[in-house]
Amino acid sequence: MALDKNQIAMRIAREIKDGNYVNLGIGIPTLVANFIPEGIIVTLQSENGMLGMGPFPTMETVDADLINAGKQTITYLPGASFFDSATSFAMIRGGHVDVTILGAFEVSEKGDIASWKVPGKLIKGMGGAMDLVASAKNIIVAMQHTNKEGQSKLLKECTLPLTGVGCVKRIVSDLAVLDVTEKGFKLLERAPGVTVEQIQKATEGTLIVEGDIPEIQF
Amino acid sequence: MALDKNQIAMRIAREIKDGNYVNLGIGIPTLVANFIPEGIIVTLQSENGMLGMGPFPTMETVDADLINAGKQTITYLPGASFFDSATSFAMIRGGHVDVTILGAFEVSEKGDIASWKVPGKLIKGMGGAMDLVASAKNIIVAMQHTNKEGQSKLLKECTLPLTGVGCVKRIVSDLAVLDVTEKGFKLLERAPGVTVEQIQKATEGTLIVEGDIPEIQF
Amino acid sequence: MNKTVKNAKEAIEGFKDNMTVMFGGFGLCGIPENTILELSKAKVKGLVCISNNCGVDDFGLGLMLNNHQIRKMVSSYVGENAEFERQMLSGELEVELLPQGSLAEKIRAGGAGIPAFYVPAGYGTEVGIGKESREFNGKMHLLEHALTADFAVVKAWKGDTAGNLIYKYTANNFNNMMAMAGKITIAEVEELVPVGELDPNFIHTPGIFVQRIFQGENYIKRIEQLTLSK
Amino acid sequence: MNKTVKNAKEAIEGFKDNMTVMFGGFGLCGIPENTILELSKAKVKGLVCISNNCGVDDFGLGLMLNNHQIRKMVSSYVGENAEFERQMLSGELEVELLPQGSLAEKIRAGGAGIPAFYVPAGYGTEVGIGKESREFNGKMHLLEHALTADFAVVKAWKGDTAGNLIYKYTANNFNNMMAMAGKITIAEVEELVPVGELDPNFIHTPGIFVQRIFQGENYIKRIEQLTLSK
Repeated sequence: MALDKNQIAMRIAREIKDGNYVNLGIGIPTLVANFIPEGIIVTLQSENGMLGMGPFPTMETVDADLINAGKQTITYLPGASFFDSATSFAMIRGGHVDVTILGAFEVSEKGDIASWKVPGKLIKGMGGAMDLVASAKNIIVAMQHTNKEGQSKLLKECTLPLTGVGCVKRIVSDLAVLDVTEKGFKLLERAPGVTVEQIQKATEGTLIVEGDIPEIQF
Repeated sequence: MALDKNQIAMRIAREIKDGNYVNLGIGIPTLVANFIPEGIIVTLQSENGMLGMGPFPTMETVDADLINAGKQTITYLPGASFFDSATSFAMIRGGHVDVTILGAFEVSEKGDIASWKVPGKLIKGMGGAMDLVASAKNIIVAMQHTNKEGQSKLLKECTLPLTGVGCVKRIVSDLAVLDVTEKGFKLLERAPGVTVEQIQKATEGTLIVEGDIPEIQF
Repeated sequence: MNKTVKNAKEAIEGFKDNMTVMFGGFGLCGIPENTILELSKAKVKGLVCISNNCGVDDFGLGLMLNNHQIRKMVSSYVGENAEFERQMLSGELEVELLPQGSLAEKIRAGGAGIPAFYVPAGYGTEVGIGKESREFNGKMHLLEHALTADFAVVKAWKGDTAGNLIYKYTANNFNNMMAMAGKITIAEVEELVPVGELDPNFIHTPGIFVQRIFQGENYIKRIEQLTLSK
Repeated sequence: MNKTVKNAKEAIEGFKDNMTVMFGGFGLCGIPENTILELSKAKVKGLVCISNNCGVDDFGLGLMLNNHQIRKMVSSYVGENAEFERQMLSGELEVELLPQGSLAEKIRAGGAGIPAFYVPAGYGTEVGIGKESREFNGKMHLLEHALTADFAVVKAWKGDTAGNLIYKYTANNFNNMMAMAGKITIAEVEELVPVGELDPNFIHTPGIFVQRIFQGENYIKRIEQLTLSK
């Protein structure tokens, strides 16, 4: 059984360590906040200028001056701070954000990522994604292993315009957990019930399988 | 009669316009603050991180956390702001400070200035002087026209290590007011009772004298 | 020194066709609503606008877009409005997309007198085409040049008559740097107070960066994505 | 997340010989008194210190200088102490002088992941020797590289247990940027409060930049130039 979005988020949440500063992209990455294990204190950074992002507000506490990078209304937690965009990206570019989690259209076996532009479709822009992938110490991609036509999105070379080169460290897809290594995608864990063969078939890039590959435990 | 320090400061004060942001160096430049004409509002910037510098404090209001770039205790005026050194020099480098007034050992007819280092003497460092002269829109030098041995300090070429090149716009010395032009030092005003000949004799660099040179009026 | 102007109409004096103008804000958060509205009624056109986003169809910079006043947008994320898409596809509107952090830093650099600097963002992507690249510490970087503007238009929460500004929450975003980078910076504020009322330790934008200030009115503060807890 | 350590002794754990260390402060204003005193009692030596100044004979970094713990100073203005002069002239102490604004920006760049940038300061002077130069907008500039440090030691007025800092008056100076540029940043504060007590709109140094924080004691805050109104 392939993982659903919440399960992908749940699995990614385990990558986060106590005390980490984390930037969560739009989509599945946003869900990761719901699965941070108890006892682990994580500070969420939003690149539009805040540290210490809290949950969504209630109708009573909503404030138009308090939004996240996805332009959603949010709240802040005790110990939060607000700052301008230059300072926000100083944190990101300077390597102060420990983990960046974002989505992708494609990832190559060299760690290249394509996530912002599909030729022929409306181009909205890269936002902060290029800054994030160029600088974060630990970049984890949350993505579907294949597209709707069943074609692999884990490739030898990306076919879409790149967001960044050689930057992705780990991928959590609906089928597997993989590391980007010098030799290619190294399979670490399988989604429950998904076979190595199925993952192999869904992976166009070089897949490295060494020893027994455990199932993801939930 | 050559001008004394207060008279040099008094003459320089006239260069400041209403609304100007001004950085005053140590020595004679500091005295300029005492002679700002009535009705002229000037905001003093101190490069260690403040705008809106006020007079020296009393024993009751002195605060070790509130000093100027000369490390003197000072006060702040209503409308003041405090910031870090990077922001302070962003103001200076970005051309937001309208007038910089500083002392000099030597100035060349091309506007080069030497003000921080005398070989053989103890080197203390340039502090913020190199940043100031490289970026201020209007740089006025307050200086003695000659050294103790009577040798000119307004030269064809500076002999001492430079603080900046081609940056000085105007000089107010004990003998004269001069502009640095493409052709050399252009004499604008004489100290009361000082002759053009005396100024010529005290100026090693090219001196341009056109028409009648008025005396400085006090 | 008093930098107060009466209103947005007085604030925009001197705007000319084809000028480069920066507008603060992220999405619709912290945008200078009054000045944008006033500019959308003015005749000025052919503007190059530097702003992280370009408003929505009937609010923010979308208003100026509808009036065909914008020739080029320099942004990191656009297209939340149908008219933007139409003008971009028809070639009426030129669009330069930049990584958000590089955009922010280019603006700060413009205000800080730094003509160019190196960043890793965009290396190896379309953004790097035509830009100088260079290796530092084993990693490739792009040379990015500073941005400045004829006018910068920013919005703050509170301000004083000397131009000191403070922002609320995430409504700071691009406003603080843009204030530094305008030849003339216009600040509109929700509350304008006399000098001495703001704590000098907690000024976000020192007054030296601001040339004109006024108290705005009728702030709508439209929310793009109202998202509530369940 | 709680970054509190008990005191300066705990804060300096991990200091090793020959490390590069930044110290905040301008003159004696805003210097991390507790940590400097503790380091001066520790055995660590051969340090490269980045600090705008180097204290006075018996206070601030002068204490570490007296104990021959500093191998090199990177500063904009030094020599307020006789021992500094002696060590410099005898060749025991290496000194690198930089324009104050370039020093500040190099430290910010280090914290902000900008490996190098251009500034006009120092072009055509000794400071430019051995540095790349380049013309922008008709004016010559020098390429300046970022500075980082193994440890940055800063002093703030108030701080919370998450590492958020606020400074008082001109005691901010180099502290804010240095906090960004340390691999490990130690902040000593006059008053340490629980998270939630500092207004999130008015944090000077966001906690992400600080790894260890403690409440200092017995602040002397020596004044270098007591100057009073007549």
